Amino acid sequence: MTVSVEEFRDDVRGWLEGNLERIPADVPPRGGEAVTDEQVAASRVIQRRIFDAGYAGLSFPVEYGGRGLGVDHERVWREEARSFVIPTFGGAGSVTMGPIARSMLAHATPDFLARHIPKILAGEELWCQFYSEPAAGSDLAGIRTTANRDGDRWVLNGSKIWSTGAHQADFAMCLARTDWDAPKHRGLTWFAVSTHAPGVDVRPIRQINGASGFCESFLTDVAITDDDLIGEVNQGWSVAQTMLVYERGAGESGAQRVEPLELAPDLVDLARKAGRECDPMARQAIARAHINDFAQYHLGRQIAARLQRSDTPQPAVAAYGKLAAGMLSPIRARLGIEIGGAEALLWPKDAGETDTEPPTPALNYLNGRMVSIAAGTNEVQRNGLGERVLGLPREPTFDSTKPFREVVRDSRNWNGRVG
Amino acid sequence: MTVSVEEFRDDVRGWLEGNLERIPADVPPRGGEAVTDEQVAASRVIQRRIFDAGYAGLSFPVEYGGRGLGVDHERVWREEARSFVIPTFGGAGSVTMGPIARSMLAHATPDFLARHIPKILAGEELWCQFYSEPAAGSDLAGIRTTANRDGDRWVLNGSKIWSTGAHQADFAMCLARTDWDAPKHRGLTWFAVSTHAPGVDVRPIRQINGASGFCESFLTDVAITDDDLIGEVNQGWSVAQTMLVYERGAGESGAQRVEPLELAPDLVDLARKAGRECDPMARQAIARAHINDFAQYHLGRQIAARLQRSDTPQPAVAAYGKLAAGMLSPIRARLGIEIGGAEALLWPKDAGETDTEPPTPALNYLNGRMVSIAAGTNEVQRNGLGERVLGLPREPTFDSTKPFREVVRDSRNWNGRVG
Amino acid sequence: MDDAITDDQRMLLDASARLMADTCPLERIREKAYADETFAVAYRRQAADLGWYSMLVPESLGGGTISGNGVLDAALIAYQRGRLLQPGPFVGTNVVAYALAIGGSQEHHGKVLAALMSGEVSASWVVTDSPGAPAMDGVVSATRTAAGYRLSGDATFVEDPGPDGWFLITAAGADGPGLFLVGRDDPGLRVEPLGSLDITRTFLALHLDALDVPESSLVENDGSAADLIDSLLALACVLMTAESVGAMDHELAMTVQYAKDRIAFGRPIGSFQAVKHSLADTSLLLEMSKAIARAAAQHVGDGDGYGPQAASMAKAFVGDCGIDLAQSCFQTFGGIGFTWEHDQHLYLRRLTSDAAFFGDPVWHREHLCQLSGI
Amino acid sequence: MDDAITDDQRMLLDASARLMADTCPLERIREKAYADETFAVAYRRQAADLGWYSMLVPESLGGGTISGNGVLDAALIAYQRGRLLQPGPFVGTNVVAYALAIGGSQEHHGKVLAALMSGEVSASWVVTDSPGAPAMDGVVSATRTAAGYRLSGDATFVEDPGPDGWFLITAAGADGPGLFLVGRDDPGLRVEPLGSLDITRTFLALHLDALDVPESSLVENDGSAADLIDSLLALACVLMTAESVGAMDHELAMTVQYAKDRIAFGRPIGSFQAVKHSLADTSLLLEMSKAIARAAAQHVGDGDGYGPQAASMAKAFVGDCGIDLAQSCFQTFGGIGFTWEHDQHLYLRRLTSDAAFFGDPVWHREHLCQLSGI
Repeated sequence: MTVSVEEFRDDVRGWLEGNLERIPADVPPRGGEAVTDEQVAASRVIQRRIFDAGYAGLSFPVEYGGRGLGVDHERVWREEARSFVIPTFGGAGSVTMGPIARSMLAHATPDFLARHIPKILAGEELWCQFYSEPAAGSDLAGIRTTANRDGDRWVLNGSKIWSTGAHQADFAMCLARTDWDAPKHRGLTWFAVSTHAPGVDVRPIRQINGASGFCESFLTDVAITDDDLIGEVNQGWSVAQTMLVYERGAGESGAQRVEPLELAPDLVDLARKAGRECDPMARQAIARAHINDFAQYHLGRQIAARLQRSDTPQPAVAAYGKLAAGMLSPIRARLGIEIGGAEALLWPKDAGETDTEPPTPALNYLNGRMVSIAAGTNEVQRNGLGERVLGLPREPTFDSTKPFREVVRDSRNWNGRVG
Repeated sequence: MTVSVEEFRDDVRGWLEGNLERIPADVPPRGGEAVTDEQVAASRVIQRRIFDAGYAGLSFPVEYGGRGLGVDHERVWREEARSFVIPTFGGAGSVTMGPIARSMLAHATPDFLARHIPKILAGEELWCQFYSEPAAGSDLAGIRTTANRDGDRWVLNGSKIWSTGAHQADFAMCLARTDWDAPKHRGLTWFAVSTHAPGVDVRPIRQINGASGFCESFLTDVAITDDDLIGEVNQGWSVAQTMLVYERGAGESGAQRVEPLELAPDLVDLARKAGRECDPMARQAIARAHINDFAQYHLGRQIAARLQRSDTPQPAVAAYGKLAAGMLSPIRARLGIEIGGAEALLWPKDAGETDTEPPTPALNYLNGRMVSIAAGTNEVQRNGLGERVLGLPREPTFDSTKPFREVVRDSRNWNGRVG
Repeated sequence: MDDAITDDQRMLLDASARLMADTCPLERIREKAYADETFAVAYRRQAADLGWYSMLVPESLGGGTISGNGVLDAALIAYQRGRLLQPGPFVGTNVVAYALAIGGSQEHHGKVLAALMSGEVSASWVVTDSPGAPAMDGVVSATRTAAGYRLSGDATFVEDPGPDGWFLITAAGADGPGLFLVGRDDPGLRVEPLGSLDITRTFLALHLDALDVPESSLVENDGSAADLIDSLLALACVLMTAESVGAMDHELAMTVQYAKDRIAFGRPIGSFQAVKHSLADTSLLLEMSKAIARAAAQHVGDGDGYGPQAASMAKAFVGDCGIDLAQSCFQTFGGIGFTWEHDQHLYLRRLTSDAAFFGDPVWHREHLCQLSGI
Repeated sequence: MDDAITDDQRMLLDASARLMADTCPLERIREKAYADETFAVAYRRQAADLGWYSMLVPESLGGGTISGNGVLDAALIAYQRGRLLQPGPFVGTNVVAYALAIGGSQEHHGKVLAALMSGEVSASWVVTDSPGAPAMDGVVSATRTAAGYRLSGDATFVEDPGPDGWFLITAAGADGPGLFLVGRDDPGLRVEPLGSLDITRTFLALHLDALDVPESSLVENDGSAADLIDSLLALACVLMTAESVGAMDHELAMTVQYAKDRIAFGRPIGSFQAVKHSLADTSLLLEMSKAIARAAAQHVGDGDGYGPQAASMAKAFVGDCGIDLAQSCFQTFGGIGFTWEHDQHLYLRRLTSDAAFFGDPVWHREHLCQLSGI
């Protein structure tokens, strides 16, 4: 039973008006992804209400509690819900609804999905990724966390880092090496792990901006079963490929969700505060920022459309959106600092700000490289674009065919001489 | 017998005043390296006069017709001679006096030097390099021109490209492969070849700016002897290392020879013509260009001083100067176009300019990448700096140990998989 | 840029591509074949048959779009043109045709617009003073005379419409700017051929020394010329930008192919990260340029009020990216790119000139600020 | 930057480096140890013994250089300080010491200059208004009163000299700018502590609401304050630039080491061209920064008339390069660089702040044009 986009808009409007609160006009939108535990708890309540009304998981299958609608309906919801108080689960929320839920849908068993997806949509289960490791950052497949078979159980050991919102998550989707004698990409497997299970120790990381949106986790003899498998044993890399597409926001990552028409309002505001709105250099900088925003938004739209027209996941094409964000985010942050000058670098202490929690332009500046590094550095995106989109000849690889055990050993004796 | 710098300055002044003509005040200095055959002929006469008076080859050994003085004396000569009509042999002149003569001094036999250096200093012999090849550009050691032993002769076959001023040169210093079964760098040898020898065909290349300062040459069964060897057989790569230092102008390449104190006069002039000298953006561009010029000059001075303090040739350190020039030259050329606008992109046809010979800003723009590419691209410089100055781990090499014959074969089947 | 288009648009583009490849490939551009008027007219007539000069003209005047958004249709043609650096004022002709359709008299429609649409003649919009900024208030001055107007002043960066061509001249009058249609062969007009970095187009300077033109040469005389000029600039920017994006697309493709074929150090150079990453970045610039060019065409064509902003944004963004791309491709080609015989310099020259034509990126960024009310 | 120096200069730098490593390494910076006045005074006294605050003061007043070029000597110390992001207004103290030596009264010499040179107290030069440009004509206003002057206005980007410290305030009077020496503890002065991106220094805003100062607070009262202010700016720029270059040097060294040690894809990451070439480019920025910083110190120290230009050039160049370098090193560190515990953010913060302190690159480029007469 499909509902037209316009009909749907009317439904949404009516329901929102009657069931959610409007955002008070005087609350400024706040950057950053960190949310408090109280916010998470309150959000679970609102999410439940949305779920019960049938507006959660609009594009998720009906059998798992979703509505089975398309991206147009999702956009309508976003547009209409913008001025209402909707759930904010912070980073964990985006990760749960994006890469995690999407790759589960593609790879997990129906039984697994029936157990978890409805609870995710209802706000009962918040997830995080146990993916990156201290020694496996850009080298995503260089996972050293190990899952050993022990009777009918698996036993996990290792450490994970950069798990967004793990301290507020209920479960983690965890990548582990299940075969050290296979080549690197062929010995990996994904598991669901409760963050409250014995042997799981989750610690927030203090970031350079003073916030703690990410965690480091230590896994010591954590026991799980085959029911917790997501995808098949040793096929973890193909799950990761799906995940990657959604990590990169299907081409829209980092870009604004609504066409940016107003000239970089944050920077215009900053220029006014700095008395520079008539300064030709500041005006150039403002225009540059807005033009980049606009171009990035439309790149995202074009890439998303291209991905939608294609049948198979194309993480390499999605890399355009990721790389654009990774290139432009630090530029925009720096333009802010340059436009603002002392206005951005210094701030009144009595406004309740501390050294470690600076106001927006400085905060953006410190966070500017986040998208250039996290979830695949700019360099990794460039390799992918070069090889898989432009079809350029491969980089020589030293870790693709031999057992991963040997890769680790040989990397310590690098001399570069091949022939 | 040393002469103090100040005493020397007096000598030079007196001699210049009495023997060379002053440059008429209304002749603007002209960019580009191309000189006419007539200019070359006239320059030979002046050079002879300078040689006879003892001012040629100031830093060359006395036994080969030089003066055995230092760089300070050379600087004095440059400063004093600036306003006089001195020889202009174009590109071939710089190459002859720089990389060619310097690497001969370091590697050729005394007999060879006695035969050639005095003639070089006297303006009788103009040289060029037969070095780059169509298939050996950045990959300088990838030489395919072959010298085969034939009795007591060597027979050369192959083709060379980008030989500066070869059409006006008397001799070429030619790199050839003398052993195809040795690793790439160990089978190369340098020879002196007369450009008028049978089998040598030199053709000017038409460049994108319409000029023809470089040549392509074809060598067909060109016969030479052991007397023409420069350095030892199969030791050509160590000669090339010396040459490279002087190719890069001992750190000063591309930078101005005198400290640039005046604010980018060419760009100020262009901005005035374009009515933009009060335009804040144009002023920023002008200042940027001048600051870069100034920084580049002082980098050159620092690098040159560092090289002088060192005992061994350090082509890797000299790469700083080359890379700076390669980075800044296109930027400066583009600033010119941006400052000038239509003033730089368009010009009156009746001023005798044709499409293929544009005025200075456009000419500079077309030539802007010359130093970014010629004599080692920016990329090659970065590799050198990264590995030999910063000490970073080597790039994997596929052409360093196996016979060059196999390198050529294997390159056609690249798949990148090593381990 | 032609990623998601209708079947009709695809047919138009394919036919246009065939026309260009057959009639005016790069060898013809190098020979300046278009300077020969017989060649030029024949080429334009074939192009006109495909609708190249009709997309911005309403059906009632003999024009018509393919998709309903004539600006997007024209931009797609411009994009194809750019790929092979096609000569002639396609942008100018379309912009002037639009101006005449909107603001011209019946005489203009009958005498000039029809000839533009049929490819008989070309036209250029004259709006640029030295050093190259659009003079939206008028590039020359217009004063009232008994029989019409007297135009005085100089203009530059005018693409040559060729014999019998037309200029639409933006002039500053007492009550604001106006647009005047003047024949290239008007004896009172001094037309000065210019040398140019871009050797794929032919540019002129115009010198108007008290040129008397009749009342009838005025286009859009109901006082709203300033709005029309804003629209013309937006159109010119969208079409110029689309041409640049086409040139960028073709040049990058040539460069990627070279990086696959060229061997150094025992490997194809495209296997080196230095080359691969540079090409990936360049490819991103291209994709963003396509996206913004298309978005601008859409906004301008939709007439949703955001056209002027979007067009200036696209012009500024693509202006910079075009030069970045050409410079970066040049670096990848290395030495071979310095030879006259190699095509890269034709693209470098064109893209560099395109960036300044109808206003350089700096001008458009400032213009954007003004349009946005700061 | 300390490539070719005299043996005496080498000894000074080595002793300074030891002092900093022993007394105030990065862990102390993170703890804000310098905010403790006991720590600060002890640190400054040891530094003063090495001559940190005496290089710009003539021997007749108790100062003295190491090499004959006191500006170069002070710049070399600044360079060493920058490597470990040392706290405290070294630049301000030296600049104010110079101003007092040149233009101060005997009372200034006895009461303040001696205390600055001995490390007893620090000083800051107050010349910056919001949003951060040097106000060469005066950042506050000065009007004559019966007993002296009345100063009014606000200033920002003032490094905190700590208790008992001094401000040299640039004020606009009826006859041009003047310089006034005011104690940090003057009860009429409102001193506002600021939060700052740079957490290695402490910055203040000053609010002067009709602050009455005695005649004796005026420094350089013979009417040539404008020239002196030009000199102070040149000195401040040279010393700030040298501090930045030191920070750049140290940060790049950390990054290169990381690129050698960190393994990914079975190789050290420094073996990838993407990382290697970025570091090579960054290393070039550093070498050029060293060269221009040294050249500026030389020109300013030689007093050859080119000092103000050279200083503004160095400030502009190194300002941009410092941020470029920090950003590029951050990218090489990747994830680890986001952690509070890693040192890279301290360098990023400091270099970003340095770029704007005493005028950002845009301001100095415009200033250069003005100094050059266009």
